[in-house]
Amino acid sequence: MLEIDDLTLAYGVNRVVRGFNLSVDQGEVCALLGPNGAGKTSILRAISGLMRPLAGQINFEGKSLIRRAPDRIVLDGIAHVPEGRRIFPEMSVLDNLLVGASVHIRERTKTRELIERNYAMFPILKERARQAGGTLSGGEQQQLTIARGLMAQPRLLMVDEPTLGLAPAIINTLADTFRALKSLGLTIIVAEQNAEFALRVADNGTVISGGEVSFSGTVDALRDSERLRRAYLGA
Amino acid sequence: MTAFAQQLIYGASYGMNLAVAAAGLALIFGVYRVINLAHGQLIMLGGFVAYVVATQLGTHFFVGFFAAMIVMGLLSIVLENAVFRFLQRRPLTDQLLASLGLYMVLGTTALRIWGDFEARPIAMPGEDWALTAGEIRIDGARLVTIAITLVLFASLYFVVYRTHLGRTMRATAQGEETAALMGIKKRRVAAIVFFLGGALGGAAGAMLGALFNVRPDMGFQPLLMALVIIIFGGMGSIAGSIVAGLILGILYNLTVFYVGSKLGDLVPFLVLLAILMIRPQGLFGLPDRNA
Amino acid sequence: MTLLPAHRISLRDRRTRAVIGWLVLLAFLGILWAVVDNNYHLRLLVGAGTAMIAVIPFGLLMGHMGYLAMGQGGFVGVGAYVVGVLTVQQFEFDFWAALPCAIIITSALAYLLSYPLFRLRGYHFAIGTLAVGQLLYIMFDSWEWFTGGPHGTAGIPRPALGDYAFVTNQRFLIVVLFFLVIAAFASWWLARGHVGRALSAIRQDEDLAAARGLDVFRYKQLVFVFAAGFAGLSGALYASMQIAIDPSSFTIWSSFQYVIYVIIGGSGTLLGPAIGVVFLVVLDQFIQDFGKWNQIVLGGLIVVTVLFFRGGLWGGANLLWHFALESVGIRQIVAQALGAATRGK
Amino acid sequence: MASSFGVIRAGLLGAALCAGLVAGPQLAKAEDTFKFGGVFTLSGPASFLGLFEEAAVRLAVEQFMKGDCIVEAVPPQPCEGGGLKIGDKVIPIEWTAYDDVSEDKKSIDAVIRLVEQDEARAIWGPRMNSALLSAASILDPQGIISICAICSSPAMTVGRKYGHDITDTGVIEKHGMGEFIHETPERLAEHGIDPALFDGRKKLGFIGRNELYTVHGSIGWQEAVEKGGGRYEYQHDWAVLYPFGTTDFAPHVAKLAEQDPDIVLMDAYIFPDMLAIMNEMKKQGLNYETGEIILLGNDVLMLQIFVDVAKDQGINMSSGYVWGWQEHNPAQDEATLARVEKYVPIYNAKYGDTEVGNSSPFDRGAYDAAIWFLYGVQASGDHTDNDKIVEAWRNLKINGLRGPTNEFFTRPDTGEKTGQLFATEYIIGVADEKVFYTGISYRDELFYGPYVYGDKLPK
Repeated sequence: MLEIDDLTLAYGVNRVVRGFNLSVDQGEVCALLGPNGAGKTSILRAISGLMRPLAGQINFEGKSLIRRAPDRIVLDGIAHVPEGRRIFPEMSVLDNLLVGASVHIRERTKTRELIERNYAMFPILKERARQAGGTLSGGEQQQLTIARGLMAQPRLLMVDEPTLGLAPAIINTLADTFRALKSLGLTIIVAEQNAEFALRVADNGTVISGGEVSFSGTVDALRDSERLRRAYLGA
Repeated sequence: MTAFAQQLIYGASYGMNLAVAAAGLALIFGVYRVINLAHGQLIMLGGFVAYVVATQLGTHFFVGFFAAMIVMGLLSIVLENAVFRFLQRRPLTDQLLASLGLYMVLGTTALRIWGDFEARPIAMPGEDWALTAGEIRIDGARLVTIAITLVLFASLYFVVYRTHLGRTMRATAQGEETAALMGIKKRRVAAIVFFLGGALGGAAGAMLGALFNVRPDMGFQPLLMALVIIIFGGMGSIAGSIVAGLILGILYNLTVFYVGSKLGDLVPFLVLLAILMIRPQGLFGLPDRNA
Repeated sequence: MTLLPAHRISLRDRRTRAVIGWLVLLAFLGILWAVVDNNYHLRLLVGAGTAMIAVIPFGLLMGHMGYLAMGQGGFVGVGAYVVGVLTVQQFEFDFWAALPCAIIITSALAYLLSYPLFRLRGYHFAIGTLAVGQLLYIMFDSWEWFTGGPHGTAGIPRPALGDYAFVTNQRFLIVVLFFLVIAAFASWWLARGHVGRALSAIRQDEDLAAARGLDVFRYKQLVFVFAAGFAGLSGALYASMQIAIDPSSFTIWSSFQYVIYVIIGGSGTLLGPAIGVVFLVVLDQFIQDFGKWNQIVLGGLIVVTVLFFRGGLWGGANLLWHFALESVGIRQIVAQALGAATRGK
Repeated sequence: MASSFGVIRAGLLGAALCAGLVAGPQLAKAEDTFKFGGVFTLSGPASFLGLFEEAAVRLAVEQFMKGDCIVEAVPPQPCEGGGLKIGDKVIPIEWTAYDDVSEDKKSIDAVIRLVEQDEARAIWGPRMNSALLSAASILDPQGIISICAICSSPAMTVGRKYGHDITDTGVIEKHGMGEFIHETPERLAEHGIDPALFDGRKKLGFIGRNELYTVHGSIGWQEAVEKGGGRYEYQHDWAVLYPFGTTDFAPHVAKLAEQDPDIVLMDAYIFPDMLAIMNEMKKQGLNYETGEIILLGNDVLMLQIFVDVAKDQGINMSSGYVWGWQEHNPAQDEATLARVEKYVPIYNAKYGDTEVGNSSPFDRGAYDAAIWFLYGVQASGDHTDNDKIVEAWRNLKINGLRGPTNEFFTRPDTGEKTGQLFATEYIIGVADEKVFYTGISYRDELFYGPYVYGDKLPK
């Protein structure tokens, strides 16, 4: 579904990702693992069009995403939930969700259905619908960003550091959410520092360190891997 | 007491006009984070468009008024495309200076086209009647501009807070990159915001021109006052614009009347400094995220 | 303290280029002083030098520190009026006695204003200073008992040393160049070392600088007062140059003028603003031929400079120089030419 | 090697800048010409006051060079073409004018440029009031004649040997109106004005833009009232002076109305300002259409074109309560009319289609003054000696387009000749939407306001 070949990313002359390859199949949950600064976020930004690659190919369902504007990529079916829970703090929860549906806002019934589905999946958002986004708790905000990503009705959902700064109990709920999303047939890429969480929700994992892939394989293989540990400790 | 009340009314009326001028500036700043000094000349050119359409072509005031809004909206889009889009990630000095350059270019062009000696009236509804209550009078024309202002602000409020367009604008203001990830087209939002900002400038120009005649230097004082208003009301706050506009207009009038005719600008600028010291984010603003 | 350590003399080095640029500029002014006998051109030089005295230190505030002040004309006005009032009306001070007063009063005013103003940043600071400039203008215009109001103040003397009176433009230019060298040197001295690093840290990320223990406010205050003091000096010289002053020279537009000098010349350097002054003074002579369109030329120039020449004229010159050095062909041609010239000897 | 680069670069930069600075526009040095320069506001907000003036002075120089002068001098002066007839020689006149872009600073620069680069011996302008003092302090020590035809400040002439103001000052105009409001009922009746016009009127008001012209105007108004001996009340402090850029005049007019004046002098000369003030006055009970107040004004108020523009905006000036003055006698004698008829087509053919526009009393005044000055230079017999020029010019009278025998004014209190060009002021009214001459005029009654500066410029 998503094929990345030999991707190189740079800020100015500073190359943050070198020769990165990734292949994600339909319905799969793929974890990008690596320490802070490994280049995970840059890869997600490149996929969603926020960053232009220096070299390499990104194909989604056979179409190249290179030089495609972010809003077109959303329309193509990729939603990117950015790190740091970037909700729109002064807008209500409902408005946040509606902004997420920008690409098909004219189709009112569809939007309404999506909102109802989100409310069903995240009941707290329904309770807080009229509240300003900035007043939600950390876990609620993370739910909101994921729900907002789902509003675009993506086939591929990319979530950046969902567990950052969340309490363990909330992380558990989040893991349930991911399993629920997977059961709906959604393809997911989750970029995580928290390997434990990633291994719980993902099918396959790719470990990045220093901008390069250091390991790639199934979660089970990953779990036993020395390399994972080394990637973290050695970085 | 009557005199005081009368000054309150005059000040409120002038303040409403200034609020419209400031709202355009505030809107563009709120979403796009640029203070556009050329806005002063959009106000002036708006007055001239209204004059050409309403007076020279002999149409109704409102035809000229809407023409001013549309033409200035379009001109504002042109300025965004030609200049401001290249300055988005640049220091504010560059943005301010570029807009100052535009101010000079537009101002001189208008002066060359229209000269500055003639009086250019625009006939407007309500010119020949007034409400009186005892000693106090409210001119019809001023009432009309107050009504227009209220309609403009209500529409602006509706657009920004009740439509999806407004939602995308607010989203862009609160997180430009995140908004792009929602599929919002940045260029389109910029165009709309600049159109609305320019149109509000044009509307302010048409109203000021109709009340007090159109002239090439008519953009300067409203621009200064609008700068004060957007700081006072909170940068980028629309509700702040109208409240601050009212307060500023009233303060200006009371200063002239009670302190001295030469000192009209004194109290507004003193108040501005005081506000900046006590509450830099303004009456309604959140702390400035950009600076 | 040397301007340039020997090992650093290289044309690829920014500092070498800046020193050469300064020497050229000062030599240029000196040569003009000696060769120009047209009084009008001398007067333009005096005006340019006077403006530079205010602009170079102002460049530290605006370029190095990244704080846009839009009320500098007000400080220049304070300096001018202090000299105007002290030398003319009741007091009849000597110019040399009034000059330090102008500097001290302007600096003191800036010192007091720095407390409220530096609670602000970015646009807020810009508009706060704009308000200060406008309030000062209103003061010049309405305190008739002190400033003469719209009448202004006339008969301000030009300075003298003993019997040598700096009355002609050529003589007055000596005074201006003297203070210009002081302004430039003081700015250079301030911009090097820890103050320069602090300013650059403030420009890049003020919060980070503060978090790392930098006393951000003190540095900002220092530069603000420094710039205002030289603005006062510049105003004092301006008053003496003009003989008569009135409020219209210290409006918002005069404040904008200083900002324009810095940007056109190249902000973030000391030489850039000075070049901006020279360029605009010369340009002004030429665009007078555009008659009524000259404001359009100037406005357009500002827009184009901001859009395309981010370092202003000085930045552009450096860029050209860089390309010239990097381009092998040109280097060879120059080297051959120089070789031929040396052999010729 | 490295330092060679520096030298080359230094040389190139220096040469380029030198070339730039020195190659500024320069005039060829011709030995025997009379160099005459001008500073006018040709662009910017006040350009309407400069365009026609520059046009008229330039026309005067051209006519002088052609030998086709329209104004006559007493005693007669030759106007033979080719320039000034000095002794046996004919000295060409070299005219250079600069635009001050409505900026005081620029106008000073232009004055210096004229003096120091163009070596002008006489300078027309600047008009900008606040630039006058600076200009005076530059010109006077060098003995350069300075002339202004629509200046407003005694600073142009008081205590200045070479300064000449031609008729129009903020102070002196107010003396004209001051004379008018003190007229006896008999004299009013004699000229067809309601004798009760000023009955029961006591308090005077004043409104104008905050600038030197108006400040002086207000001072002159107070002087005129004091001269009248207590019939009216006015204090300079009462003046309502609105700042530049004022858009909404309501609070300023309200302040004026608060003083409850019986007579208001509006000292403004910019149409949009005047119209806004007049509209607002009507609304706020200072109604000059019904006789609530009497509105007095300057020559701009009394332009037919203004009366027409005001009518378009619903203002009726024909009520008999609006009065002003002009220097230009609307009921001219035949000789003057013949000159006007000759002059106007020439002026209109030259400027009518340009932004300068057709002839008005203003350019006629400037033309008069310019021709008069050139006759003065010629009469001196030595165009290089400004003392002689001033002496000769001051003893010359002209029969101009504005009226016969203009001359320099003598202060009644000291008998000393000042640089004020004397021209009679004519009281004008409006009836049936047309301005008309009342037949009342003032001449010796006008005198300088010595109270502004005393006898010298402020030191």
